[in-house]
Amino acid sequence: MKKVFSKPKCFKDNIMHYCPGCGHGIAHRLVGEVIDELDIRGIAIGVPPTGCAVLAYNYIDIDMIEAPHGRGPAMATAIKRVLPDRVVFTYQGDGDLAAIGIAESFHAANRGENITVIFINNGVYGMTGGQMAPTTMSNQKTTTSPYGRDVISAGFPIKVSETLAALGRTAYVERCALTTPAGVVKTKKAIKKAFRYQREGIGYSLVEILASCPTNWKMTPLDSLKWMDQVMLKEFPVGVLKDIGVTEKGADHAD
Amino acid sequence: MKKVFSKPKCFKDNIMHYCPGCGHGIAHRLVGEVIDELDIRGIAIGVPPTGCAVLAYNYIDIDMIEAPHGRGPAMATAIKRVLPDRVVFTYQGDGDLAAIGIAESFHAANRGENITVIFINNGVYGMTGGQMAPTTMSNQKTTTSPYGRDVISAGFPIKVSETLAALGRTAYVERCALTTPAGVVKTKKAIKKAFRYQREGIGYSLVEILASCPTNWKMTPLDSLKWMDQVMLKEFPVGVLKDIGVTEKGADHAD
Amino acid sequence: MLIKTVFAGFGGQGVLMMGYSLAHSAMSAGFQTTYLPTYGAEMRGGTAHCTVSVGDEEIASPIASQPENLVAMNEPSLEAFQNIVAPGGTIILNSSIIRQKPRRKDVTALEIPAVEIADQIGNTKAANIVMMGALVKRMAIIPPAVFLKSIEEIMGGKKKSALEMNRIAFGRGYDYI
Amino acid sequence: MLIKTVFAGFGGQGVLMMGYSLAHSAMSAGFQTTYLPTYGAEMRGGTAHCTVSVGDEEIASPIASQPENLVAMNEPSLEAFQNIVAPGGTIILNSSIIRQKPRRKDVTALEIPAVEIADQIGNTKAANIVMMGALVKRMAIIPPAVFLKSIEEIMGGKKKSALEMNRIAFGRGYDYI
Amino acid sequence: MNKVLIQGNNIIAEAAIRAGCTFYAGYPITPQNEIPEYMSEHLEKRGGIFIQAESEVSAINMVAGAAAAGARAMTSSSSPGMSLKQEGISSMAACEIPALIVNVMRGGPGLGNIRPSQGDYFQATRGGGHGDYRVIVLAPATCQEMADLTMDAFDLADRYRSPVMILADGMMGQMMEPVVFKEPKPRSYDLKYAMRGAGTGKSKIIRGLILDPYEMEENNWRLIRKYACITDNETRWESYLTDDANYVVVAYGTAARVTKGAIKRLRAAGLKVGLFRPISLWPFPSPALRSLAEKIKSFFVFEMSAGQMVEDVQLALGGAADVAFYGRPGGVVPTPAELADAIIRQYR
Amino acid sequence: MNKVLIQGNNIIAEAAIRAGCTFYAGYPITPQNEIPEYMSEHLEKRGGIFIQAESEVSAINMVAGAAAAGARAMTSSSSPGMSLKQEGISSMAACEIPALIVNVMRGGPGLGNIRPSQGDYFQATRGGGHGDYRVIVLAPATCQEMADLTMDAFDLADRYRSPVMILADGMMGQMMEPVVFKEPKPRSYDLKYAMRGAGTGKSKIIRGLILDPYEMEENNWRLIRKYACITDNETRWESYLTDDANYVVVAYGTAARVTKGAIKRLRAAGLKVGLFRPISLWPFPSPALRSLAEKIKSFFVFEMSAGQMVEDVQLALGGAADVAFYGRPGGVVPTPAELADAIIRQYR
Amino acid sequence: MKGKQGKISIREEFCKECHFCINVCPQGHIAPAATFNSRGYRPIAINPEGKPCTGCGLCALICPDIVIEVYRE
Amino acid sequence: MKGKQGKISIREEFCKECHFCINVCPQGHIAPAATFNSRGYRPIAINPEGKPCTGCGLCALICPDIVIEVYRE
Ligand SMILES: Cc1ncc(C[n+]2csc(CCOP(=O)(O)OP(=O)(O)O)c2C)c(N)n1
Ligand SMILES: Cc1ncc(C[n+]2csc(CCOP(=O)(O)OP(=O)(O)O)c2C)c(N)n1
Ligand code: SF4
Ligand code: SF4
Ligand code: SF4
Ligand code: SF4
Ligand code: SF4
Ligand code: SF4
Ligand SMILES: [Mg+2]
Ligand SMILES: [Mg+2]
Repeated sequence: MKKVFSKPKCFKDNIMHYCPGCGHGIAHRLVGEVIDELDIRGIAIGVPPTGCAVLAYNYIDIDMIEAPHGRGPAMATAIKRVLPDRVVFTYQGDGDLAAIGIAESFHAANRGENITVIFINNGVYGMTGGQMAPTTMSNQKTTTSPYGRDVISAGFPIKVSETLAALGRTAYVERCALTTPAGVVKTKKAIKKAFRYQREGIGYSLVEILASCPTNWKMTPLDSLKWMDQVMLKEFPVGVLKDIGVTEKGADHAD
Repeated sequence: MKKVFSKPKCFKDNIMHYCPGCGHGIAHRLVGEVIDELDIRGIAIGVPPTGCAVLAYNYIDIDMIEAPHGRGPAMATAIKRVLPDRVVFTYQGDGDLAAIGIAESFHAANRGENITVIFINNGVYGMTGGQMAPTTMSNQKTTTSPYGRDVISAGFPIKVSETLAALGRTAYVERCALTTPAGVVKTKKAIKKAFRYQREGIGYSLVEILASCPTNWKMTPLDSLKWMDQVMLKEFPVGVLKDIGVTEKGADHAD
Repeated sequence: MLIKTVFAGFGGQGVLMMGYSLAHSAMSAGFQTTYLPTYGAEMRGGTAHCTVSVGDEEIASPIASQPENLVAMNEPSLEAFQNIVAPGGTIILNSSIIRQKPRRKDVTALEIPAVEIADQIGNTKAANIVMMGALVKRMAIIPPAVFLKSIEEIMGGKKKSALEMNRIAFGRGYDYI
Repeated sequence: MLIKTVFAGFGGQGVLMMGYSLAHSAMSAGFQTTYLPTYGAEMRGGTAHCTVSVGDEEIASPIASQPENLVAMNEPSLEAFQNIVAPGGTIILNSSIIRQKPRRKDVTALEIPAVEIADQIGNTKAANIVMMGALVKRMAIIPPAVFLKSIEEIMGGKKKSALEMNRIAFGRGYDYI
Repeated sequence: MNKVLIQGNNIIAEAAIRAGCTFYAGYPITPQNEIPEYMSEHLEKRGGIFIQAESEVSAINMVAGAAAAGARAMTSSSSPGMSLKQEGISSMAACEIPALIVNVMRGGPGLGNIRPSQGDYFQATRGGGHGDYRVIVLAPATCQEMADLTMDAFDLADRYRSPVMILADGMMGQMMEPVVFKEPKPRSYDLKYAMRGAGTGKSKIIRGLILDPYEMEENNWRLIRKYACITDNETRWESYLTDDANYVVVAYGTAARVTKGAIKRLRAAGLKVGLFRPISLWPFPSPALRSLAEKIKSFFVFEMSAGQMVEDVQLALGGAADVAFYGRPGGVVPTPAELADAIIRQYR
Repeated sequence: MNKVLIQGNNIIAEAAIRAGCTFYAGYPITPQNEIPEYMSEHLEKRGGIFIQAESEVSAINMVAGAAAAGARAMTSSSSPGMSLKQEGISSMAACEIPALIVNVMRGGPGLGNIRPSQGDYFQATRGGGHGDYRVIVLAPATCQEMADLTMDAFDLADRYRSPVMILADGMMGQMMEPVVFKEPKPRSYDLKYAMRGAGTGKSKIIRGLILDPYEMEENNWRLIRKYACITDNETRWESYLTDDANYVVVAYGTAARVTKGAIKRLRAAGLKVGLFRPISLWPFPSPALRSLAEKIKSFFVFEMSAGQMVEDVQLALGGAADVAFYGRPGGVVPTPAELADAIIRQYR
Repeated sequence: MKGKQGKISIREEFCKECHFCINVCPQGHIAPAATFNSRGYRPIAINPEGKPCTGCGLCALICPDIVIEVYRE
Repeated sequence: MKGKQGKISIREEFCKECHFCINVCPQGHIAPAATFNSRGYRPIAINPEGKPCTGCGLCALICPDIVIEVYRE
């Protein structure tokens, strides 16, 4: 029988440090698979965040530079401008992108930098122990919202993708979820499209990926998938929020 | 004959330091008139920006605390939470609010802080000598866009009001322009409504005021009013972007 | 007198709870004590550990350079810490999970099949309390009653049955050695 | 030899241009020179001023503590700076705008109706060049030709007529005293 | 006076609430997360305001706003986050806004790690922000001091209308020791500077902007005089076994704890070593150290850094005694034995 | 070799472009606006990239990214903006990313004013950011030095893979003097650390995160050794009329210019005064200063601040000579006459 | 406000010569003064050729520097 | 993939016992192992009671830790 599935070629052989059932593991693998399939390992430059994924370079074997918390888009902007023919992406958590990094995210998107943002939304600050994130669900209990997120004082969960999709120069924004094998496949397609758009110069792309954080949700991995399905996806509906590629240059030949 | 128009009671008697034809002068006066009319001089707390209006406290005779560049909404958030029965407002330029301060502005709005933001949009960094602002028109020449704002590298002018109006907990967002006496009257109404909403606890309000900066636009005062009318208002249409007050508590009794 | 004990295992084995209960009971028993947990990313996936110092005078460093005791809940923990145990010290290991034997020959190794024991009494999660039973007996400075009192305080509002369960688990461990 | 000159007026009177042209021509004439403008908010609305130092050896501070010359374009400027002028120094003032006379009696005051003169030659904006004519003559260390050459360089691509206009304005100022 | 066994970070939060802190704004960062977490659970219940800010930059400015409005306010962070607060701290010092700022230091520079470190001494004592200013910096070495100094910090902040910093490290923040919370001083300070609306009276202005340089200079000298007064009155230190000592180790915080352990060993080995422990890092207890130098000629500075406080020691001693240095940067806490060896190597 | 009369800020920008700077990111702030303005007009025309960042925080991280990608990159700001860059600078030092950072200082603390000041000396030389790190700091005193040191800064940044700072002030940034631009050194450094995509080779990682404290410590010591090597090789200073001097003023940048004026007056009045002008503030030229102390016993430190460099002078002299201080904080530039008087008051 | 009678008073020192008021006055009641104020600006003055002031207040509304006080019957 | 034949190989040491795979396997082909791996997790193993593997790959798709390699005819 032939091997139909195994570790991406561009992956190192380390056991990932993520918790059992953590969405980062799947997201990493998908980025790796897309890098393999587009054969861009040699020209890909990744900017991992300050967050649980800070060690992404231990797994994906490409050039990577760590960004101070939230500043990935500023770094990626500069790297891409200096090296326009490389594929430059940030990989950011929701705290990193939507809280401390919202200014850099908002302005890189508004400038329409030709970069790709892989946005892992798990609704909490994972690395630091599950504090409330801008994306935390209303009434969700976290270590800094022990009585549940009070929307009156903390506001509603922020829909970054909607905000950025509304900006003039963003090209492609899609929200996906890693709850089912089908969702995983969709997510991979989105990442692939985003990278392809970047190579084709279509412009700024962001793929928001709803991902599990069983540890900080204080759930079993399986329960966390259920919870995502029942709660998180209601607040953050998956789907394409913007895609100028389909029209422009008819570039949407996502397989 | 009786005096029908003169300096607001809450104004000091200093000659304002603004350039001839500067929009800040009118905006200051309107804030003063509203403070007089709502009789809130004693409970108003203003947070002037780092910008040409940094010296607002030399003209409006109320408690004021200067904010580091862009941080007004963070300060106002805290002041209002500590003193919920005061009327707390920030007065911010477009560089202050939309560039360095976009994170504080975005998050204070998303939390739905019950504060008022007076947002003076003159499309440039006035105080520092007319550099490009996030709100600078496409192709507009400034001291840091000497060949005109290149939207390909700097993006389109940012419509902050639209972005913040889209957030769940903002209550009232209106854009006005100080180009004609009628516009001045409209602007005053908007400021008055914003302050009234705050007092009624309806929530976060922002009044964007398109204002002239003849000095940095390198125009005569009169030409700058023309330019606003012909160019700026096309990009930034005036009008109410959001108003939950009219429905909620039918609070819109703006005179 | 200064006794340092390192507790180590993977997240979810209640390692930090073991340490806290020892420090708390030491305080109740009138000793000086410090408790130092691991914190941050390391707890994720990997192994968690904490150090408890119990002494009768001011404790300088809460860190265990040469702990008298090691309580190891899984193999990586045994690997990581067995070498730093003081000569003549004690390694109490969770033999349900740890198949290998300690390399150190100059220490006493007590193998407690904690998971099996806990399973027997119908609560796998109580394996850490079983281990505490063995440790408290071995240390022989904290009265079992004081320790159980601390557990109660710590668990606060927990319902009787749970407390009873701990009492039993502790007893099993205590009697096992 | 070290001569410091302060130029002051309100924004739009070409004050900084006056200073720059002096410094530039001083450089061309082979002197050491520094130019220090006011900058930032102060220029707004209020008065602008700049200081030019011309000397034959290294210039320590570009700031004018006791300038030999003051070129005052409006009353606030005269107010602001007349007191710091060195005894025996010179105040050249734009008498078209400045109605009062300098308080200082120990300095030479040269009143130039610069705006009127400029108006006469049909270019109010050239008032500052008129003043430069008077200053350069008074300083008597920079050849008029060198100064006019500098003006040309500074204005770069400006069309002949404009240059000619300056030539005339400079001449009027030069001949006025 | 009942003892409780709680963690350093929680102690700071609890002590702050007891001291009347009614406003906390902060942003998560290890190893100080338990402070915001504790505040989120307890502060509002006890009448205060908790805000998880969108960033450290926002947090420090929220604290400035709350304190300017008259509240006892605080923020906390760790090294990278503290760097982001520097503009705000400089601004608060300029505006003379009293507040508590906690830095639970971790290994740096950059992202570094989350282990205990003392690499931010320069930043804390020399003003990581711009301009001539100082903040009072207190360095606890025990959980009991975490409680006591937190309460004192609020009092000092009010007394001098100045930001006050607690400079701890990951170990102090994470460890537990039994503590007893003392009764805090009541807040008995004139708050007439506070922004609370002008009422019918004169309006108040809080600002750091002073465009005229001579006015600004006057204001700076006024601040400098305030700092001088703080220097005269607020230095704190502990001397431990220095009376009969031939050598004195200078160390603060966690490093001082380790030193006590080393001293036990060294004295057992017959080496007469003592400890001088600065508790106030700014103002640095120079006079006390200087007077020690009358009989002690060898000082040994130990820091969990590559050497920062050692400069203050040298400045204090001004050549009056020789100064050796042992540093462990990057998040390493050496054992008492390691330190003892280093000291022996130095003096044998 | 033709002389041009241009302004200090423009000189920095022009010199940078000539030195091969191909990336600039910055945010407006007085008194350095002419740098981004000049860059926006000239850099792209000459093949580089100009970005007006949304903030100083973003700007410093853009520069880090561009430099990590192999470009000669720079940013510039003034005091408050520099405070916001501290996390980024600490991170760049940790990641060993070479770049030029310009601080055109203004009056502080806080918003302060836009007048020339030297209040950020501590921040520049002690690492306003967190952790043990240093950046090379160069302080020009003439427009010619603004040009020369800017070019040298890029070379030093590459040689030591470190951020390098030009510490100027509002007067240096705003004044004009005739300058001649020298031929810059060609960039002849190994850039194999640069992030340019792994190609078919090994992938590269640039990071400051080192979770294991012992590894982190090792890395820190490696950096410290690098700093030691810089200290041995890169100190710069000027001695002016010190040979026959009884008193030596220590001053840098604008303060040193004023001092030269004062010295002329003092010598005219028969007082033999000289000037020691540190050009590299870090590394501080301690050995040179120390050796001066063999014959000169009275040093007079003058800063446009309340006293910051004076600590480095004291540390360098270690009690070998006495040190007087004269400071003018808050944006004041005293006249040579004022300074001369202060010196006379001190020594008559 | 047809036929209404009004008048304005001018705080010359505050005027910065932007001419917003002149531009909006329906009566052509205001015009640049002949002389400068001490800050170097030519303030406004009543325009001898203008029609009488109606006290409509438009000039005051648009004036950035609160130069004009308006009176009306 | 009806009737298709497949098989999987398991990298026990990588498995973290999240059971995502068990949850999605249409064949019930996988189950928790009886023993722990050295990192303290019970990895997955082939389920003796399960139906044969079809090589559909669903388990591998959802596995966060790249534990499973899938083979198919
Ligand atoms: C300036 C700064 N502030 C705070 C932190 C602490 N910190 C590290 S990761 C993180 C947030 C992680 O949450 P998120 O971005 O959602 O990523 P996740 O771990 O959930 O994937 C924080 C607050 C830091 N390292 N630096
Ligand atoms: C941290 C910081 N960065 C930059 C500056 C410089 N600065 C002062 S005001 C200003 C922007 C002013 O523009 P805007 O906010 O639009 O206000 P305006 O003057 O146009 O009314 C800038 C960049 C500063 N003071 N502090
Ligand atoms: S904490 Fe959450 S996000 Fe971080 S590794 Fe664990 S599960 Fe994943
Ligand atoms: S610069 Fe522009 S904004 Fe500032 S005062 Fe002048 S006109 Fe107004
Ligand atoms: S009030 Fe009306 S009529 Fe009178 S001057 Fe003003 S604008 Fe003209
Ligand atoms: S609008 Fe006001 S400032 Fe402008 S010209 Fe008229 S009176 Fe003067
Ligand atoms: S490949 Fe399909 S059938 Fe085989 S084990 Fe995986 S999920 Fe089950
Ligand atoms: S999904 Fe992967 S990690 Fe989870 S249990 Fe299955 S094999 Fe193990
Ligand atoms: Mg997250
Ligand atoms: Mg503006």
